[in-house]
Amino acid sequence: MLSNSPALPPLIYLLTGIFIPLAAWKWKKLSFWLALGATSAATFFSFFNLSQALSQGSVSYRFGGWIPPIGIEYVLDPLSGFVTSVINFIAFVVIIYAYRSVAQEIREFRWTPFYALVMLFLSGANGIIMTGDFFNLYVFLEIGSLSLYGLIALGDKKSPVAAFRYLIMGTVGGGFYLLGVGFTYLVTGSLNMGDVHHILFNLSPSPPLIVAMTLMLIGLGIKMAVFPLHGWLPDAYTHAPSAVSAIMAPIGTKIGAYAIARIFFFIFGVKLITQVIPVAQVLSWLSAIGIVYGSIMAMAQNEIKRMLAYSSIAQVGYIGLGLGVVSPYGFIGALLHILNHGLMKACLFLVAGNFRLKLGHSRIDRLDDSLRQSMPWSSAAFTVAALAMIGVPPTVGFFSKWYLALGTIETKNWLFLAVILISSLLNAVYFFRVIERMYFPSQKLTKAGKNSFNEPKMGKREVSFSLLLPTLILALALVVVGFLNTWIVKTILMKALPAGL
Amino acid sequence: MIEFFLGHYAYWFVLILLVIGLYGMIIKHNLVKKVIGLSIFQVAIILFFIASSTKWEATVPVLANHHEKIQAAAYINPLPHTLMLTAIVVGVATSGVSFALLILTYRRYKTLNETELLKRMSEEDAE
Amino acid sequence: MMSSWSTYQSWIPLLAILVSLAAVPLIILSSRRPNLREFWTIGAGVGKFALVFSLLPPLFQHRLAVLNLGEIVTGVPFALKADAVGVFFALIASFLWILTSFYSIGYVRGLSEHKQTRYFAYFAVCLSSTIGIAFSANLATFIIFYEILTIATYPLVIHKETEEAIRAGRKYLAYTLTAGVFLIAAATWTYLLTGSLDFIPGGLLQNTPLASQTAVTLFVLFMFGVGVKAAIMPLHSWLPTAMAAPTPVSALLHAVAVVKSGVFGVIRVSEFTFGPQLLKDYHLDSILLVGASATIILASFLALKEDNLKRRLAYSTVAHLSYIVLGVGLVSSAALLGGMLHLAFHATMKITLFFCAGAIYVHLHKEKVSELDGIGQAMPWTMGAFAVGSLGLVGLPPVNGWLSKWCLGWGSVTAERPLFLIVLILSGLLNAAYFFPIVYRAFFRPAKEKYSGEASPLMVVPLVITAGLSIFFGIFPDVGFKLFQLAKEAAILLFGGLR
Amino acid sequence: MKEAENNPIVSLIASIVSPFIMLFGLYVIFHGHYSPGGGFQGGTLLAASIILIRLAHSSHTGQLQFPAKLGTPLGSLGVLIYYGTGLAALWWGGQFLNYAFLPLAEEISLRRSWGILLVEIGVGLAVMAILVSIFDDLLEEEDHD
Repeated sequence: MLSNSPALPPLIYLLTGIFIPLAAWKWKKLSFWLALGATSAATFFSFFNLSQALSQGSVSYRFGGWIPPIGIEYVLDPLSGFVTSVINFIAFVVIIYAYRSVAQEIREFRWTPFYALVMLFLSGANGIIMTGDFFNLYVFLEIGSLSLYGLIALGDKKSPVAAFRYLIMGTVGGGFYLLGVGFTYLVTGSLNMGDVHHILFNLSPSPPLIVAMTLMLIGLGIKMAVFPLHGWLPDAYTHAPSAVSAIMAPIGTKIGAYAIARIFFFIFGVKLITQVIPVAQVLSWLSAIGIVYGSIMAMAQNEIKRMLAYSSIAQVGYIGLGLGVVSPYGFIGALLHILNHGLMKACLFLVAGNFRLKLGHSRIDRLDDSLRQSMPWSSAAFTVAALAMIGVPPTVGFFSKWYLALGTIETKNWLFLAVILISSLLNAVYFFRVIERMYFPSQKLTKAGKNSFNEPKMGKREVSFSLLLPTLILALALVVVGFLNTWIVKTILMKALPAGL
Repeated sequence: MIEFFLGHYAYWFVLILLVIGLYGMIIKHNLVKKVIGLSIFQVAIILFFIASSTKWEATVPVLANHHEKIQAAAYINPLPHTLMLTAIVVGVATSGVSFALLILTYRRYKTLNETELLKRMSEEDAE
Repeated sequence: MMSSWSTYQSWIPLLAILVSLAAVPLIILSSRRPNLREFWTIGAGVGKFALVFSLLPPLFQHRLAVLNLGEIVTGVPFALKADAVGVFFALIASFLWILTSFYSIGYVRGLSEHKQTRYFAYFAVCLSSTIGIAFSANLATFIIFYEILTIATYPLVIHKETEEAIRAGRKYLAYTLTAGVFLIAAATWTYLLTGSLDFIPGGLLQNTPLASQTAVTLFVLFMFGVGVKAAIMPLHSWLPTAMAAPTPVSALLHAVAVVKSGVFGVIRVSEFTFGPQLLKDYHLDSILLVGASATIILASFLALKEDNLKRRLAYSTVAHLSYIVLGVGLVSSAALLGGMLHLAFHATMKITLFFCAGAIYVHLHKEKVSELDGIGQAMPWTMGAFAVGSLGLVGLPPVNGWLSKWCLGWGSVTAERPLFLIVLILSGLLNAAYFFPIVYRAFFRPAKEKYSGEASPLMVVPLVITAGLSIFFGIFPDVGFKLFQLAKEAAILLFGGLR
Repeated sequence: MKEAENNPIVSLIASIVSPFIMLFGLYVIFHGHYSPGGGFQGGTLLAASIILIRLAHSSHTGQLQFPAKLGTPLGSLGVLIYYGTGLAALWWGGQFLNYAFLPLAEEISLRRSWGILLVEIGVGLAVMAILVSIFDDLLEEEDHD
């Protein structure tokens, strides 16, 4: 049974995803517990996988017993083990949060679809990460995306429109990726990633290959929300239910980033993407623009979730930039940021969800300093996560910044260094805007005497424990992972570097 | 040069279809027409794969009797076909989800025209 | 000479950092019982000082306490080292914290400030990170504490929560966070150049071949990083604005802990990362010297025209911080000795002045220089202490300021740069010009209204103590903390002798 | 959906054709593992036959034939059959979906053949149920919002 562990996380999610509608035929509450069980089991197995990959090196799992390149292969190596562990852990924490949040935000007859879709989404995400087959990746991409469209549409009144917009862009992205796969297949005659890598090694680059790489970059770039392809993201994040935003923001774009890292750095190879076709340069420039654009747009927002959405565009840019500079430190920084940003954004979206549940809104201009009294823990979690976003040690953000800075200096990309560092200042601008609102009395209100009415007692309106627990776990993780970063980098990420860096 | 174009005529048709699909998605204001554009786009990709698998003087890859010796050149490549079977299913699912979303949208805003929809959404914001 | 130094493992530096951090939860938990809460603060202060003090005897036997706690980022350990410079700084900060704590109690209770718990808690965090800065053995550790200090000071700056305070907080963050970013860029670059970030006497970079442009760029990056907290012009303007903070905060943090951390950073970067030789080779010293001299003169003029007492003191702080930078920039052992002494002595003097300003504010609610007529009769102790501090900053014996200035002047002569002696003298005159009128007003102008007595003893006693210390150190610089000897050790360590 | 006037010709033809389509669908499913065909195609045909009845007759008749609320559970069940086959292979010591490990027959090739048939049945069921329920959902008049 344990020899099957590489395939288990996606399979567990798939099973739960299809079992939930059957089980919930009679017992509605069961869907939550099934989802919780599935995420915890998947988290366990992905950690187990990670330790396997670290001790034994890369493991290949053959579906149906067919030998690759004929059959579909799952590849477990430190990189895929790391990313699955990250997303399953975050999913596990967010699912705890979903219990109450979904009960309050989503109408009862949609609870079962919610959990089923989350499971399918996670199955897609895990599948994308584990698979070693180009077409299989497409299928999982679509499984994940289609469930995500459904999940987004569970949100507020505008959510179907946001979901529809995402659907159009996402499907075009998937289509471009599929076309890219087609061209790769024309060139190499294989769909197995490892096989393609070996075949390409002996092939001189040809126009179809260039077309294939371009199409794949566009397709996956849409999923990752790289700068000019990010249009779907702000609306989708804003209008989705809190739990969905919190699960989509840390996982959704990261799997796009992972797919880009996997396909371009491991399969096409570093030499091809730097010397033959400037994929890496394009990625890094777009990411740099995206960082600045996302940060500036985030400053202009008046709604926390929307602000976080634009901030996500910027943060995904960090990952793209780290990959694009093509240096070991940059790559490590990008991978570490997948973990770090996942934790930060999940935490921030959970807090935004807490605000929505308790205050009925998450608009910055309507927050006031009563929050520090009424929701002390949520506010504190927000502050910790905001500090992490700014990159204050000892939270995780500092270390992302550190490795990314090392990466850019290593390759003498001074402009990118400036972009990364300036962006952390821009982060400070828009996060401190919220923190000021949350902690300090608004002068206008005080003057008008509005603020003087009875201040709520400490923690009086704090959300219930099952909402608070995941928020605090993530906030704590931001600091703990900060202290563990060297360990993570040394034991995991150093082994996950592609050849040729 | 002309040979190159004529020799790949199927791909040019695919390209035209792709562009039509993208055009529909970008230009059309009616959301249903966008979905139609999306479907055309997906069909173009499917056709691309199918076109890539064809050969002259080859037949469907069904073996009447698996004891005879297999001549790979005599059959067209079955792999793209099976892949496209999956892609078709994905396409169906996408259309299903998109229509469901459109129905939800229509119920809430009573329109499927993009400009009108945006107008109503911003009116709602203003309230 | 360097071989005569040995190291030993010790947890004391870490404990010294953690003791005030450990007090934070206690302070928060006892928020409803002010006496208990303040007991924790003072207890932590005394404990911290005792721990730092216990590092002194081994240090004089040339034994360094070091602690290595695994890597904080790859290739760089989280390491603490209590060397002469670090202990020197830590001694001052932790000792003055005790006095400031007493003073704070008087201050916040006198004004019945809101959110006193938050105030004391963040104060403790600030002190922890200051000691961390002092004991950091490499740049990465240094940056971590430096950034924590940045963030922990913010709630203190905006403590009043008025529009002005919040704006000051924004300005403060804008300056210091930007500085942090420069520091990270510089540190990562250094790491890639050398593969290490350790503070090494003589300079980490001294054996690395550097292009002249690289060296200058790197140094400028570093100076932007540490120069903001050191308030070198043109990076100083957050400091006067930050005077919106409560006076004890201004006194300890904006005259001692935070700004001195910046100056301390200048010392660490110049002497331990680049090293004296590199400073000379690439003419980096002139960057420091020009910046410092310009700051000294300009800030003094700005102080001259400032009517708000605390802001005047702030500009004076800006000027005096650059004395220390000047001491570093002169690249001579005597000048460094002078700079380090000034780091300590300016602290005792300036904290006295701030304490006085705070006492006047709490007791009489006066903030402006022009309102101080005749208060000397009502508050003789306070204004007496003020006079002592002023004398010291001008550089007149027997207050300790003269000693550090003397060493600085000596250093500028031995470094064959007598021009800076003139800067020092001119600045002394300007100091007199902006401090003596205050003393004159207080004692020799008739009072405009009737004042009643002294401020609360909780405030007066600390300020008298600091004033007394200023005189005491001026006469016996080596008694008690052996400050002079410590600074001498540091100078000898870095330059191989005192000349 | 508005009840259209029932055109007797349409409903009659539909009633006659529908069973044949269904039969053909079943044929395609059951031949899928060794000749062209399979679960997707067969399932689509099954769904077509059901949808034909829904279009041609009153929705009441359609519901009698295949209640809308059965859609999701049947779909899940179909995927579960597929999944269960894979899981069974895993249980008997092979990889997921490795039919050679299913104890259905002696000969390996027969085992594979049976395994694929099981999978195709599952897929056919799922595709049919899902397509019909997409159709039902799109026509659903009740506004839940």
